[in-house]
Amino acid sequence: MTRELTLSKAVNEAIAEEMRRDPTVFVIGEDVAEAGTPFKVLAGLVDEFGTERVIDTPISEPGFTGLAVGAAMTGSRPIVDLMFGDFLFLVMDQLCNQAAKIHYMSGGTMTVPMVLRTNLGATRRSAAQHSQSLHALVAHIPGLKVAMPSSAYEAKGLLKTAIRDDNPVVIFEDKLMYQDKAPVPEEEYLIPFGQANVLREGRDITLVATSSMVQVCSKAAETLAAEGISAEVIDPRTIVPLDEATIVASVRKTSRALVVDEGHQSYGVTAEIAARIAERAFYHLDAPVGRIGAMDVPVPFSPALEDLTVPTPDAVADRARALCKGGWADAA
Amino acid sequence: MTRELTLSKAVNEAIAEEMRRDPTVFVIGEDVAEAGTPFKVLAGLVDEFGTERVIDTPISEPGFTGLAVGAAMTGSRPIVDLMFGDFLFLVMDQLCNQAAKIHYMSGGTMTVPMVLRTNLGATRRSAAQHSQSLHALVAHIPGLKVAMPSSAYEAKGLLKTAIRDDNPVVIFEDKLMYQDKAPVPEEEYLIPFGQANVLREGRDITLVATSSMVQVCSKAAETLAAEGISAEVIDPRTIVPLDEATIVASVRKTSRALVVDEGHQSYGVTAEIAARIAERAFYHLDAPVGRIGAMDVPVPFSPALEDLTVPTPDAVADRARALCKGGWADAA
Amino acid sequence: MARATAKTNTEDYIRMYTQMVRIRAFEDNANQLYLAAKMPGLTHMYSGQEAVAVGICEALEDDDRITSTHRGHGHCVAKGAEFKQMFCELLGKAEGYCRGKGGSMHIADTSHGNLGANAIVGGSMGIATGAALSAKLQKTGRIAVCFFGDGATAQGLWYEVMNMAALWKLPVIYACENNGYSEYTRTDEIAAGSITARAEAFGIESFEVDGQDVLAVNELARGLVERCRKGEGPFFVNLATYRYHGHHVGDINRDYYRSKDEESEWKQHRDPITNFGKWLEAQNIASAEELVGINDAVRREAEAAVAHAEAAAYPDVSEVDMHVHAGIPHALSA
Amino acid sequence: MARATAKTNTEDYIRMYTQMVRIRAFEDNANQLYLAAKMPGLTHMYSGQEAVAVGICEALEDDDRITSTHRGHGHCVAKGAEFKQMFCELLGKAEGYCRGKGGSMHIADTSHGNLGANAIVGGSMGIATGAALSAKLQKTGRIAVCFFGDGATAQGLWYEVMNMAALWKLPVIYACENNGYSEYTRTDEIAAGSITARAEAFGIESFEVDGQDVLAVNELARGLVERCRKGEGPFFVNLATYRYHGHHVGDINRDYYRSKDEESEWKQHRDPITNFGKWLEAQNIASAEELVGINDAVRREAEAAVAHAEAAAYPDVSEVDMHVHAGIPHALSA
Ligand SMILES: Cc1ncc(C[n+]2csc(CCOP(=O)(O)OP(=O)(O)O)c2C)c(N)n1
Ligand SMILES: Cc1ncc(C[n+]2csc(CCOP(=O)(O)OP(=O)(O)O)c2C)c(N)n1
Ligand SMILES: [Mg+2]
Ligand SMILES: [Mg+2]
Repeated sequence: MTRELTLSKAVNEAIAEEMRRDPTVFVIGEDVAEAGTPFKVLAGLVDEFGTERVIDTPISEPGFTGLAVGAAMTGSRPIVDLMFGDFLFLVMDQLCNQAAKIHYMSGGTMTVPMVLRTNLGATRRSAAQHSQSLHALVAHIPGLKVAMPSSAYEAKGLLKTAIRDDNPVVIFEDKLMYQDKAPVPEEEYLIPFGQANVLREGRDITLVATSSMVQVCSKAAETLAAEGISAEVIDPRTIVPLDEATIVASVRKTSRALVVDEGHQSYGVTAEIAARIAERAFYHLDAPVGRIGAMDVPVPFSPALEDLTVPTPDAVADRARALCKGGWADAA
Repeated sequence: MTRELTLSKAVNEAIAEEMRRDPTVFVIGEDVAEAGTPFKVLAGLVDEFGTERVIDTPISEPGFTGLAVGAAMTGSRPIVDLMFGDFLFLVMDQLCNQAAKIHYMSGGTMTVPMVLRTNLGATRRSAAQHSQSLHALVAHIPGLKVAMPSSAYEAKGLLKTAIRDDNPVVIFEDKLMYQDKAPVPEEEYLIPFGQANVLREGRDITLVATSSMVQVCSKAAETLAAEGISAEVIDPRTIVPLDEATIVASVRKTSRALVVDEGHQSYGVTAEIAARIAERAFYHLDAPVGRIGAMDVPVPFSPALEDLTVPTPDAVADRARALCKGGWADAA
Repeated sequence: MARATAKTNTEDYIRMYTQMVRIRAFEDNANQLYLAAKMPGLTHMYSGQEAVAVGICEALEDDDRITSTHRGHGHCVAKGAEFKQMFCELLGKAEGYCRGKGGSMHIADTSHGNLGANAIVGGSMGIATGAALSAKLQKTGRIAVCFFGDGATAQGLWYEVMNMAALWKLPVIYACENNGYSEYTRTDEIAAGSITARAEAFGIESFEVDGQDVLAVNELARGLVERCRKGEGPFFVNLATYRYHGHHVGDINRDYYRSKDEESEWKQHRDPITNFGKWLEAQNIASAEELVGINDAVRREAEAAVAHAEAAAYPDVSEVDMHVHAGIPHALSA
Repeated sequence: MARATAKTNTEDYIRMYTQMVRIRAFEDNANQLYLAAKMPGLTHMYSGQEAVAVGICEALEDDDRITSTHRGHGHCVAKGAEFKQMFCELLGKAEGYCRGKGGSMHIADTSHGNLGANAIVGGSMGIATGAALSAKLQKTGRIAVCFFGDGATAQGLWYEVMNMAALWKLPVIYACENNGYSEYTRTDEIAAGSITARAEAFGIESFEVDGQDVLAVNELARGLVERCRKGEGPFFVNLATYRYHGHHVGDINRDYYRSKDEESEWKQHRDPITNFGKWLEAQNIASAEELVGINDAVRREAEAAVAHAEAAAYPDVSEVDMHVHAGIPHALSA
């Protein structure tokens, strides 16, 4: 049985199901209980699980992330709610110096099974400190896993997997998609990490897209299809671990690739994926690997500017078209 | 007139000269005054400039970095001493949410002319929390500049430029090179940002190397030369801004490239540089762009393991050889 | 004390009253713009807390520095900003104080020493303290005031910077606008012990004051500002106040965390503007008509500024990559 | 009090004495290994502070949790670790507690509840508090002790976690080993006000105790541990102590920040082992010969462990990418 659920509700269900299944799972963060977070994603959880397992904290992101690390090391499975992805900068020490390294530093004697749920995405007119997509930073740190759901279905399945994983997992929800609906089965399901999803098969070009960019690329693929360009769309689902095999196999087939991600372009996720494709599909490429990230500027408040900074379906289609038609030569 | 100076002394001179020139420059950090830092890099500065301008702080990295941001916004030019690069995780909010964005968010009405001096580099047996090379993280954040000196000469010239820059600059010194000597002119000089240094010209392959990896690649180039492989070695000097033009021009000439950096390989600096080369020199490449970063593992303490995690001259030479001789085909 | 010297300070009192009215008017208009879907994004109303910003900023010189918060319009007005550039900023227009790049949560006005609102709770505590350090090092004689909310006292950064401010006797005043709430939670549920005692534990002289009484706030602030300039800082002030609206403009149904009774109690009996107006009348400093005259003038000023801002131009698309780096006109072509 | 009950606790006393001697012996050997260039990296000696670790850990159950610091060998020994695995870890050998991956600054011994040393000053404050939260949520009855230095109180994290510990009455004891120095700086030059008052400001019951007096420490700790288990925590304890060596083993010329006189004053008159030994003799709990016997046995144990560790094997190179992720045998082939 499948119903349509919003991404917000899918996340809520994933947490509720896992909390029912496993009494060591708890939620911790700011205004997660009665308020159910500003996005209302957690609405109602406190009614079922009480304030002992849905814990409102002071405005102390490093502090409660640190508590989660310690709790995870000692028999609990905390889910940290970090209200905005931009606040990652506040918790980097606890996440990257502590959580990410403890299993390794202890020679495997300790584990840190925690989930840090946060979000990404611009164009909400929230300006430079509430609009960032910072997943590249945590993807660079060994010991973390990084999941990037692209729909309600993905969000539920990936989050459940994250909660059961014995490692620290950072999961980025697209805050602009919280109200977007998608079919979600009533039956339980998990989505394994490290297995990309081929959303659409194609022959001419591979579009690799994360999170918010999956919809953008799917739209672009439709536009392109109408023009006779057949694009394959791949969602890696997790960027750590990354399903390089599926991506590379696709590009060897299509011989062209464009990587699209909402993080800043420079030193971001598109670079890693493009570099791997360019290396491993070198023989097969008919055009350079294209990439489109967010503009390398802080996110501006003004709507007149903000919309320019993120990849759009038109920009993706334009670039894909150029790559397919040889217009890429200007790149050289 | 040129003498030999250690990198440590070159840094010390750069700061002393700029403090003499500009009374608004000051140094702030832990044990920077009488102790002159644990690495003794700042030894003697307090004698000349006093504790008002060489300021010992409590162990409060976020706090004193925040103070530096505020001081920089109001007429001072602080140089923050961050004892280990690993502590960047503690100051990310002040550096990336505040310092990096203030000029932009204020529409250009405020500037943050501060320098954050820190370090990188493993193999000191300092384990996972004192050995990281985290420059990729700050390179991803628009608004910062990122300098990576590769010798005493570079360290002095780049640091002086950093201190005079009106933007927040993060400069990474290789802590293993503090006692390494190089010729440094007595006369004043600056090294402009965004202009790569071609250390060695070559025909067969371009080695792009940052910081600690410049020596590694130079050694590899010598080995290769003895075998008849002519390698060009390029040090970008600053990774933001990045002198893409010089790098791309070199690869178009040599038709092969290997990018080497001591940060973790995945989602790191090698990815960005490799992706740009693969795109802009696509037509000219005779082999895929290779890259070698540090292993994607937390840095282990044991000497038996730690040495395996960083790129070595042998590893670079092996890979370059393979790229030149077509052995790269196994990559596919 | 302040009351005793009342008659001699007519001009000051009228300016304080006017500034409080200006903040209220600014917020009422901003709220309307938001409800009419003319304002993009997210905004937090300062209404109810006017006596804090005005009482303190009226004790400062124009070139003293302040840092502000996500609830920052009040500080901006109180420190001397113009309505036009403020509304332009809120609407993302090129004439805004930050050319539309900052918006409500990052509005800054360097022409009057406002180093900016901050969307990271507690995020400006280092900046304010650093401005004080700069003032001390460069011997400018300036002081810095760091405004923040009760909820922000949970951020570790505050303790780090208080320690340094106390050690180095920096000319900074930490002003905690204690409105009782952090978003949708009563702050006493998330703050253990005593906030004032926390500052005192660092050896910082601390004060608690009624944040609805602009004269009390101003008198305390004037004394502390003077002492700060003499090198006797830092200080901490805990100001009891109240926000009239929801946490942000969209926070309408808030019964689950805050009662209507409580809200109307504050609005009816503790409104800083009403009460100060009554006092001005009782002291014969201003007549009821004069106050109405002020209110009307402010209302007209605000309406004109809104109209101006609505008609004003957005920044040109070419501005998107300007101001990334000082000294580089356009980042992406650099 | 403790002294009154002395005769009935002979076993406890002898164990406390032995554990302090074991820590001292461990450090003396570690120091020698370092000076002989046999130990890689960087290490910080616990010598002088033994009464703190032992006094507190002897009040704990084996499955209670502690978190430790960069100066962590003492905590590790006191919580029950074996010399062999410890020396192996310090030398980066595969038999070490962390298979050589952690080293001195990250040594952890989960078999006795030691959640690990930490090379980030203050870095384990969240972990300890989280372990207490876990204990409370899972109703295990365990408590957690967070060891840290006086210098670490400058980290904002401490204030954040104290606030939560106090609000939620978590079973955690914050034990500040106040040895007067942070690296090469007197802590009173970088700590304003009162460290104890800072904890008290969060409503946390706080204590100051002579950290050189193992009985005083142990008595206080036993009381607080019991109260923690009853849900009366958290607590803060400020323990006055002293480190005998430099900040780290290479910190030899330290006259510029600490006088030789001060060092010898502590070593001669306030040594926790000597003084406790004298007391044991005075109380007829142990004779001088018995104490010498203990010392000798410990010395032999340490030497044997060092010899074992020196001969032990390094981890196989294939271990380099093990333990990056739990459940993935080798990260790089994943
Ligand atoms: C670091 C950080 N955490 C959380 C938030 C979300 N947030 C915005 S305002 C706020 C409450 C702040 O409360 P307080 O400091 O009392 O200020 P008030 O809103 O009452 O004026 C929160 C949690 C944020 N913006 N920054
Ligand atoms: C976050 C961080 N900042 C700085 C350091 C460098 N450092 C190591 S130990 C130390 C001093 C710690 O002093 P204290 O907490 O009193 O402990 P003690 O060394 O006296 O035992 C410093 C500054 C560090 N390891 N971590
Ligand atoms: Mg508040
Ligand atoms: Mg100390």
